[in-house]
Amino acid sequence: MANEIAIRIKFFSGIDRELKLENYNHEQGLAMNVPAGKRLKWALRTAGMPAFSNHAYFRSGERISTRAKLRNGDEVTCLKPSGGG
Amino acid sequence: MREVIGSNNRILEIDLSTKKFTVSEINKKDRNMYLGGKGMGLKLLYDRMEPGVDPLGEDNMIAFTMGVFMGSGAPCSGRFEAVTKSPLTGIMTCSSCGGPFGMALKTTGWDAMIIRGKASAPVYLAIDSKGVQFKPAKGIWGKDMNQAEAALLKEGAGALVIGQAGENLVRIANIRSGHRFVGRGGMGAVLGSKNVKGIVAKGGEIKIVPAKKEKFKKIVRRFNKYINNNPVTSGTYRSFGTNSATIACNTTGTIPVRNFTGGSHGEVHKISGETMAERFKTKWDTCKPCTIMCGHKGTIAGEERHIPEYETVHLLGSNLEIFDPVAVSDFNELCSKYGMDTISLGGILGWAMEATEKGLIKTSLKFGSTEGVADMIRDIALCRGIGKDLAQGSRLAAKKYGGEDFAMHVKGLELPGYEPRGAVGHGLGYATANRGGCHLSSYVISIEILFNMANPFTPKWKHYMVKFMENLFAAINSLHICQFTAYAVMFEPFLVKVSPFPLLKVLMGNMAPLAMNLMDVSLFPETWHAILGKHYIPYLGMLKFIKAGERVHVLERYMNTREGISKKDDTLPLRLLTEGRKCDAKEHTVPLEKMLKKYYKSRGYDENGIPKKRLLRRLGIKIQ
Amino acid sequence: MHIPDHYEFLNHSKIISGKCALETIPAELGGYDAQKPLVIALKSVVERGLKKKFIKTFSNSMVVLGGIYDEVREYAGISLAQDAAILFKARGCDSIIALGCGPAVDLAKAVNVLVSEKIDNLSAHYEGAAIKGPLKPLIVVTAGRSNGREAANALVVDNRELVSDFLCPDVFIIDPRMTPGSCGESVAESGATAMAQAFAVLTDRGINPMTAAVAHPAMSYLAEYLAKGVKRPKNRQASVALANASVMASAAYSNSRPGMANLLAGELAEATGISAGRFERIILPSVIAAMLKKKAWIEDDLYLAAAGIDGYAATPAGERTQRGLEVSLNIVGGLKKVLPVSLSEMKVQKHFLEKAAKAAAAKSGKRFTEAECASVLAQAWDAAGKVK
Amino acid sequence: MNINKYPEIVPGRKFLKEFYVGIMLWVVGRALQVAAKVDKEVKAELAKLPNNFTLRMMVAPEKAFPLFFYAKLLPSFVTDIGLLPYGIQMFLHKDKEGNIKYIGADPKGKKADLSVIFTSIEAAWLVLSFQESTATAYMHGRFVVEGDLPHSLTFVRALDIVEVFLLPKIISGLAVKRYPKWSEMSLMRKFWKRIVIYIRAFTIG
Repeated sequence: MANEIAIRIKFFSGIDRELKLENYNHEQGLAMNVPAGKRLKWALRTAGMPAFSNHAYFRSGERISTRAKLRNGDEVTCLKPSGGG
Repeated sequence: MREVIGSNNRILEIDLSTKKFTVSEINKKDRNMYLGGKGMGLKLLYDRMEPGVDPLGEDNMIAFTMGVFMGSGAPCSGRFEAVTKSPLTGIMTCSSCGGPFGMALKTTGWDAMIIRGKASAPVYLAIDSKGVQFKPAKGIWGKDMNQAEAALLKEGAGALVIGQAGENLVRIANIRSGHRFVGRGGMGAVLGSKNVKGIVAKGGEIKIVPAKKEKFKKIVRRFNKYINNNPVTSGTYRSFGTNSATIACNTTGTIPVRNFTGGSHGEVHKISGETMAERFKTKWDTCKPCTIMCGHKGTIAGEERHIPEYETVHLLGSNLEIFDPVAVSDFNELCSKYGMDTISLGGILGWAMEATEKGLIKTSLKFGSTEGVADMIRDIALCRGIGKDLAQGSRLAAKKYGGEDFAMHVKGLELPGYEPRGAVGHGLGYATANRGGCHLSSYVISIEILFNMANPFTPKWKHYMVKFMENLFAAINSLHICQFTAYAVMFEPFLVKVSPFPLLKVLMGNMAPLAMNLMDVSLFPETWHAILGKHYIPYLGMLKFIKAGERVHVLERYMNTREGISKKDDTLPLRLLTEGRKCDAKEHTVPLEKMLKKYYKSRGYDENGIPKKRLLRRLGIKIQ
Repeated sequence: MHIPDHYEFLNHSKIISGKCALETIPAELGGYDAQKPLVIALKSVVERGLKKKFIKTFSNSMVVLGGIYDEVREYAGISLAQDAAILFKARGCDSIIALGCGPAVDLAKAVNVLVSEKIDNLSAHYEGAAIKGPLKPLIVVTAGRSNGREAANALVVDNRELVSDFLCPDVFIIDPRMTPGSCGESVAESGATAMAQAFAVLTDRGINPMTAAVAHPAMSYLAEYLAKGVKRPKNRQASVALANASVMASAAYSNSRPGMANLLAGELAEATGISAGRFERIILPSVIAAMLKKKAWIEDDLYLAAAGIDGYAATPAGERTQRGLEVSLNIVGGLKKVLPVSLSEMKVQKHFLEKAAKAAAAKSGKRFTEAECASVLAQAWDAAGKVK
Repeated sequence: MNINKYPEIVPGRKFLKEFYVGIMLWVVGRALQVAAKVDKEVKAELAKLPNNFTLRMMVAPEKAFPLFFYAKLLPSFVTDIGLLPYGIQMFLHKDKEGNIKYIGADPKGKKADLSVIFTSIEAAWLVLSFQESTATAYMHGRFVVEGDLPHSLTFVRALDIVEVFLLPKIISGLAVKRYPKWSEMSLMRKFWKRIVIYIRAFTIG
């Protein structure tokens, strides 16, 4: 399809383990092709994530919500909220 | 075993110069006003210590205080507080530690211990319920922490030791108990200056029983439920430790890179908690008792080691542009052997690297290279060569060699691993923290970045967040319970749990006082009341608890102002206030002046940052 | 007058003071064959809005400003100097103007060394390498708080001193548009520094005719204008007088030996991080009180400079030393309302005093002992040197 | 480091002052020319100057704005006259016969024997708006003299007399070193010469 954009989703905080992704590489992340105009929620559901509310999503240093529209070449970081110490 | 209901209330005061000790009691009024732990330690020193004494002199005192929670079986309560005048900053410093010594001292029958004077020859102190024995430390003086602790633990259940760094009066030396440390502010040097190599408490002589047993049990159950439900305390901390925040902070540009010139780096995932957990096959190794389980150990380079914490990883790793977890762990091990604070050490090494780059000093250190770092750590601990000057802390080193503009410290205490240009409220927290550049005084970055409840770049309401969290954390550190439980207690109660996140965000961003005061932290005071057998009045009890926290914080501030602290010291390193970073397009800096003014006003300080008399009177602090 | 066996005096700078002094900069630059200066400005001066006035004075001249580097705050560090040097090279500048006193001048001197010697940092010079030849022309426009080192043949960057006769600024511009202070406090601090320096020069046993001649008007100006300048920091006349006093005191002092007040204040400032001017204000009265008590002999010049010829002539020769000290005490006392008067009020930690006394005595070259220093500090602790 | 944060600054011009100073130089030049013809004292003073002598008064810098791009954009006849590329100047020439003549503001092809150079436009403004007398101004370094100093003193003395002629006492009192007494200069002579010089300066020269 012509209107397809390439995005990359990186999972941290053990989300990749929960999703049971095979051969997952932290550096590369999960490359996906999604139809243009879709939102992050759609992409995550396609990747197999059951629930979204407890996670945080970042796109180039900015926090986004699952309703954010995806753009071509986006790199979305997905992690669980955490504290340092 | 003797049973004690509530709390011992006994203070052991040790004078090393005369080798005598006295026993006194914590009076009830002080207990109600200052709770215990940090508050009690400060109050005891406030009554006993003159301002202006030399931190490494005979007149300085160091207090170890246990809270009410210790020994009662409350969750995450295995922590005690050490309070003294810091040789690194020249002002009061309080440090919390989760080692076994606290429990040992408490179950020996002491709630607090104050050490003053100076022993004529190296000694170690053996404490039992009757008092203290001064034993010559011939065999262990000069030994590293591992050996010294092993030797002392033969005589009791918990020990405090200093390493060679403490003996050599390195101003960033720490005190160790188990694999936990009384880290910041150079307390090891204070013990070293008193010729005390270690303190060992017999332990197991008494048993603490909560006064209202049934109620206490109920509360503990609720407490544990909160902790186990919270995604932070039960999820990420439990699986990856404190280092789990690395990726989140890197993504938002809040980790220190290259002596705080950058906020994120492409290779940080190599030292993140996730990577370490996978690579080193980690398992739990925590304070006792603990429900959160953030401490981990694993197999690194063929031996079992403690996994470096977040701050260690970032100050000794990304701040030096070293992204090799094994190297970071090596440095960490060296620190725990010689007894030095990893945060301050990282700050000093970062300064040294930049100073070398700028031609101010001559060392073999270089950003991004592990070469010479281990040797330099040894040199600092043993005060050899230029290490002798670096051992004075980055402030004094910069005074001697220059480079004060890139010495990353506040009031002399080196900054921890959060870069405030990505979270300005956290920057205000650094500037106003009583002991110097400290992230635990108020942890606003959790609101700004980790839970994303406020815009990290605006100064809006940040003064209030800082104030509220400072009060809360001062109170928590006086109970004394692990600060991480605050996540669970703040976010798990019903009201917060059911509110939709966007609503919370709007509330926090625009009406922070309302949002923060609606937060229900009553679990803390309820537990405290149940242990001591006091009647707890809902809500009012919580307000009283927060006010006690405010009292502790303001008392510490007031003690510091007597040592000369004022607005001029409530600042950040120049770099954070003036230079923009390459990693953010808008080149943010910290708008400190704006926030500071509002902060002083909301705190009740005058425009110079000195607590007003009215405030001290309101809080019941006696003006000396 | 006493003739020393041997003395040296170096003051390279031309001083242009008065109305429209700023407008002479293009002509002065022309004298050095320079057309494109880099301006190194104090942030505080720029924030006070003096930048616009400063730029305006260059209108209708051939001079193009290569850039105004206004990142200088309280601290002069090598990183700022390196940045400014990059700017200097990128713009093809050929001279430097320091706009403001204190750190701006130090930094300008450092940049001058970097660009003239074509080096990256000063490490070689810290280790003893000499500056080889004349540097680029350096013009200082005095404004803001002085640290008393502007006219000296030294620079202090990163708390390290570098001494070379080439480091003297070429021209000092004292213009009434630039000199008015922002607040009484900063005027008082520079005044206290100048006072301590002039006092040190005039009471030094190694005084020579040139230092005396230069310190004399500095002391006279301070006696007349310090109180006025502190009360009304925006007063042009007083501010010009004080700026002159500052430059002259600094020139004389750099050819003289430091006094006890300077040494002790320097040590305490280093230990606490508070500016030396404040400590000088506190310690100077105690030093004077100690001298009065000891009935130390000093040259009459002090009294002549401070009280003027009428008072001098009316006083019997034997009392002039005594009266000179008393008048100096009064001059410092004029700063009572703006600066703290005792070390305890400043909340200096007591254990610093001992170390400061020791270090100062060591640096004095056996002119005063540790006990003397300690007793002066003890007096300064609770402001025993009361003003009459 | 981002050097664009500290832009290069090309200072502006003070057009009003420039205009005023230009006019004043013209007036001074023309008035000297006329006074040398009509007044004995000035004539005697200027006679001390050697013949074939050129005097220049100008405001530094000599080349006004060669760096400025707009000088190149202007039509060539403007720059040829020397108005723009050269600073504000005035030339007086004493020819072989001893006649003083104002010869314009264009320095092209002229060699000055004596230059009086104001260090800046502000200095010229101070002197020519009579805020500082010539003597004070020289003390304050408002102008420098290139050439023979005695000749410049001659010139200054002549200038002082001319100023007395041209200006009312209240103003010229500020400008000259000492205002002449009645015995030195009668009222009759002063007012008559004032009228003559003004008329001739603006008309036939």
